[in-house]
Amino acid sequence: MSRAAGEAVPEVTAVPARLDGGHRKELLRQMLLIRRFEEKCVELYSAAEIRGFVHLYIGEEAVAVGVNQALTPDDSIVSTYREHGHALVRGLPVDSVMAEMYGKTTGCSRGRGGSMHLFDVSRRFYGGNAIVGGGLPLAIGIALADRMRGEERVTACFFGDGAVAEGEFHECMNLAALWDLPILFCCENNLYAMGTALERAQAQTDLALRAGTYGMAAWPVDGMDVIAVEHAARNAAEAVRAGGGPHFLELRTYRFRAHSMYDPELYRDKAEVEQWRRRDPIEMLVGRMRDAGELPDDELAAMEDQLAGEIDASVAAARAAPAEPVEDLTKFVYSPESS
Amino acid sequence: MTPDQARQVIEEALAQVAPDVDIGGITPDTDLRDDLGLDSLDFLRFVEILSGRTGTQIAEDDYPHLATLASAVKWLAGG
Amino acid sequence: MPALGADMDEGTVLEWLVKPGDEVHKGDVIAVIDTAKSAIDVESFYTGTVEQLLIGVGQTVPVGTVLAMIAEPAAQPAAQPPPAGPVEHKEPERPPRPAAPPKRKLKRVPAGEGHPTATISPLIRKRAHELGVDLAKLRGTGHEGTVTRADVERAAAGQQAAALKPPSRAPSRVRATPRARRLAAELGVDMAGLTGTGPDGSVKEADVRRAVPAREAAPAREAAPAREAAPAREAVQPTAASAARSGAERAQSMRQAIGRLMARSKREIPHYYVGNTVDMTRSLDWLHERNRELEVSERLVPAALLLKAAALAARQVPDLNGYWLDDQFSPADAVHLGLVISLRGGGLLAPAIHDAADLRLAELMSRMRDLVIRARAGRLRGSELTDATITVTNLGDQGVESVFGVIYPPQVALVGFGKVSERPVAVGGLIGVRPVVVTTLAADHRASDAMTGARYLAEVSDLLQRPEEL
Amino acid sequence: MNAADRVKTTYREALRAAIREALQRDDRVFLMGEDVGRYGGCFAVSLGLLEEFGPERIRDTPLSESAFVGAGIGAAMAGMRPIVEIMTVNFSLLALDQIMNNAATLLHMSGGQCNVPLVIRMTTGAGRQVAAQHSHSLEGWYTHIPGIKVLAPATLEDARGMLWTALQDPDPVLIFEHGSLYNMQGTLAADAGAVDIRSAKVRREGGDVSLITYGGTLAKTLSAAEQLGEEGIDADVIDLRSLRPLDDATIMASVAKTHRAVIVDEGWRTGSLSAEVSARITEQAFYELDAPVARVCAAEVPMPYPRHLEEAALPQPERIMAAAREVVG
Repeated sequence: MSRAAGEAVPEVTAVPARLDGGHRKELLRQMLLIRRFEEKCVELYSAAEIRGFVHLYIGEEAVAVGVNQALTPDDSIVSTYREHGHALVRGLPVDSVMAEMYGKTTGCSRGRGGSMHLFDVSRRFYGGNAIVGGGLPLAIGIALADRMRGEERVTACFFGDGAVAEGEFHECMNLAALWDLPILFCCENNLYAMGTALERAQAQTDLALRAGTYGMAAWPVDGMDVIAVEHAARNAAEAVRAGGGPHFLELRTYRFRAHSMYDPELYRDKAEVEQWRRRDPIEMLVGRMRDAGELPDDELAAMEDQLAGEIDASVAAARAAPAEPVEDLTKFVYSPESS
Repeated sequence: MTPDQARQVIEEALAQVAPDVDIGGITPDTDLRDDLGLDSLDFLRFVEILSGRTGTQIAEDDYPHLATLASAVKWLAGG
Repeated sequence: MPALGADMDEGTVLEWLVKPGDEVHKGDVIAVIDTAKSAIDVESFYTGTVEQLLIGVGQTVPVGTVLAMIAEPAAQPAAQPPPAGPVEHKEPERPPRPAAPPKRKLKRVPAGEGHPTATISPLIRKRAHELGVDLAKLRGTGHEGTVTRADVERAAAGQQAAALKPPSRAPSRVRATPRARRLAAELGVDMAGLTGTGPDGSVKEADVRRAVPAREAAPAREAAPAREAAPAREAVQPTAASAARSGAERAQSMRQAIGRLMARSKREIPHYYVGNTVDMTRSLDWLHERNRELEVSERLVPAALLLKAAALAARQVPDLNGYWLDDQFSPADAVHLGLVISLRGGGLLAPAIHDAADLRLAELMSRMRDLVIRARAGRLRGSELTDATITVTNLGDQGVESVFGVIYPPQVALVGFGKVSERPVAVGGLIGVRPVVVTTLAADHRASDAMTGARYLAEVSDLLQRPEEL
Repeated sequence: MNAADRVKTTYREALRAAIREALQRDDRVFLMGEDVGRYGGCFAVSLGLLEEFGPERIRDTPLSESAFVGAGIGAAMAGMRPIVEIMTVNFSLLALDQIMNNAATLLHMSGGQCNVPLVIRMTTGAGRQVAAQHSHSLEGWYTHIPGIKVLAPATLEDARGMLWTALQDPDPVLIFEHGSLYNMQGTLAADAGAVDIRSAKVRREGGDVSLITYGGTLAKTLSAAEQLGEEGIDADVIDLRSLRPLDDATIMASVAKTHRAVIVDEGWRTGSLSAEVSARITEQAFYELDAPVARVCAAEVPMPYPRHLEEAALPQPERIMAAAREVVG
């Protein structure tokens, strides 16, 4: 389904969203899991228990949760360094992600990768990547492998608006469209590449329109509304899985906290942040569910307690978990059975 | 030589021999050898500097006069 | 003080937004902290009432410092109000920064003096074993006393290599390739006399082979590259190179280096101890008399006599003067007397006075003074730190009567001198008061027996009765 | 045609035979690169493969080195055995981020989960007056990176045999083919097949000096050795074959035999592979040396266009012989 450049991109509503309450409760639980996990990370980082660079997803939860609903266990995910949300909803155990933040051997990458390099090949979660745009070619390759083996699988590739400025973005969009690859590009447009606002980096800021010029279906989506995200993701994923070629979702969202852990945030003013906070994806869903009488307060409180307990347990486990013995320093540079 | 001059010469000599010692903190009856940790070589150098500065011959028998700051000042000034 | 970034070590409190008594909730911004990057709002991770602000505005404190105390809400009996800011629990011990291990100073090639070690390489020890030659009785003719394959072969063939005088320490360093240097050592060729045909007259393999007299110089082609067995001898102290680090750091790493060496010594060396009280009357009287006419700068201290006696006695009792290596005792030819010097900031060094037994007292005295000054200024040469063949520790000035020390591996003996003290002594049946010094010896029972140790102390005592001969 | 028979062939044909054999034996294998399909390969290595194996397994790519090298890595992660051809080492700089930060690092970052069984082939070296931007010899850079292996086939046997062994390796392997070798003619055993990719080889026995080299400079080194032989200098010629990991044992055994070493490397002298080999010789065979280690490298200049200047810049037999005479002295 190619699209002439410049033609306005309609919001797609073909496939109806699932409207039952139980499903929405699960969406809420997943978003709360991400948020509480990352709030605990802030606390632990301030206490210098976890170190390095930690990039928070708070505010963008609807994107990870919504897109993930459209994927099956056979699909693959390639993410970026802002990946806690993607990993947790994909099913990486909270303990294994927290242990990785502590650099312990029980971490999902044995403590070797840290916050920016979470891996779980058993769940086809092909990790974070700290090079902006660095993951896109990998996703192309995975989709190519699926296509060559006739697998009806989708590779979801997450990246930010910053990656759009990298040459690799252009190369990969072209290659995906040229080779008709089963890949779902998920551009998390949170309006800022670290300290550079979108309009100060891109001549054309309508990224969905940009994607369309590569001859692939491209839709803008309200990245703060988890129901809208799920709806768009389902439509795109089904099309990709059915051989409709690559699809591109521009998920318009916003991060409530700094680029990484703490930065002066001089690049945006507090009023803008407040304005976006009024469309907090979690509070919007809670409001909608309360109006529909689907969310008694005690149930929400129970959900919060369960999550807090799970997260605190993961911290205790991570603290107690063993560190990698120094003798293993050079392991995993080459494979043991390599010639 | 006035007592003040004597004290000044002694303190300079001590500073040279034991650079890390807080010269100001020395009280008149501090035992220069034990309290400042001067071993026999340090003490010999201390005597050497003093006799060089004051031009007086200091025999081994006079060493006891140099036991403390007060006695040393008295002996040098009185000498 | 929260860690607000990967590269932040400390922060400054710019502003407190709360005061004691205020209610705060988890997530409230309670302070503004200034970091290298910028001012950042800091939130509280706790709900409760502010009890006390510990760090005032304008103060700069390291990450992890407790900034304020918040009492938890009354509902929970607050055993100890958790402070605001970072979680108040034991600061995760950052592993103490590993002090740089003292650089292992290889005796073999100290900078500037490329001559091989005075010890014996395993290859030659094996050869000696094959030929049934007793290395202990062999004088090495290689550079600086190294025992060479030729020495072993000659000894085995019965002729004693009388002809070749052991080369004195080569005045300047001979420019030779490593290959030539090793071959010369093995073939017992003294390179000092050779004119090299290599670049700038440097000595090459061919030059060495040409210099080997009479014998058919079949170039022995070794198949495998035989690495020279360099008996790594641990220098007592990190070299001056570590001087650049802060004083405290250096003292701490020096303490660790000494600790490791002493622990190894105690672990590996079966020490035995002997002691002896020496009458110092003759020596002190002689010394006092001698110093009377001398300028201050030429005067001697009693320690000079003790050291000279210790050195001469070591020459008389060679079993205590040398090294324990590869499960064998190798006697040293010269007596390089190690002198334990305590540094002002703590820690100690035991540099060697080379050929102490051959020095006149005045010379020994000036060597001592020079060594102490340079040790305390950190300007000792590498060889001085590792050449000692027997060490003396003199705690007389520190006012103790006797000291039984710990041997510095790989040496096999440590001599101890206490202070000169007046003691009632029976002389010819009559009680008299005499100045005495307690001399001690700690020795390695693998290399010698207490009987040898006793003979040594007796020798020291005897020498001190004839000070004029020292 | 029994085993003893030998077949006349060229380095290029040996490479093609290796690729064809891999495609036939393992359906996970596919070739991807610029103009490898319809054009038949920039150096005609893959001529005829598109017709035999089809566009799915002989994939022409747009000029997007980072994307298609990254795609090769991704496909390898997902279980394929891709052969990615980067036209020349000069254009590999555009894919260095994917090679370094992904291919070489994924296994470690993922705590051992992500293997990258990928082979990347690229042409290297100078000598055809193609001037500064097309004449680089940067193998030394890649040998700096832990996590990948680096090979330099200099003979027909290695051109024919290294690829299959490299494809079995679970970690990324880079194969550098010197541009001057493609037309090299010679004979090859009819049943020639996979060879080991771990050891160096002594290409000529000698006892007076070790000439250590690889890839495009092996031929020049061997001709220098022949002429030195006539002057009574017996040269031991070592072909490194594996540039990472280096086969220290073979190098040191030769130096222990000859006590003199000359390293010939087309890279620029500063920070080159020859610098690493020289450092290892002084670390491991210091007491065998009867002369300083000598190196014959490219002049430190962007490759000039004129033939006489290019020849002056590159290692040549005359310079190798001069260095040998110097160390033998």
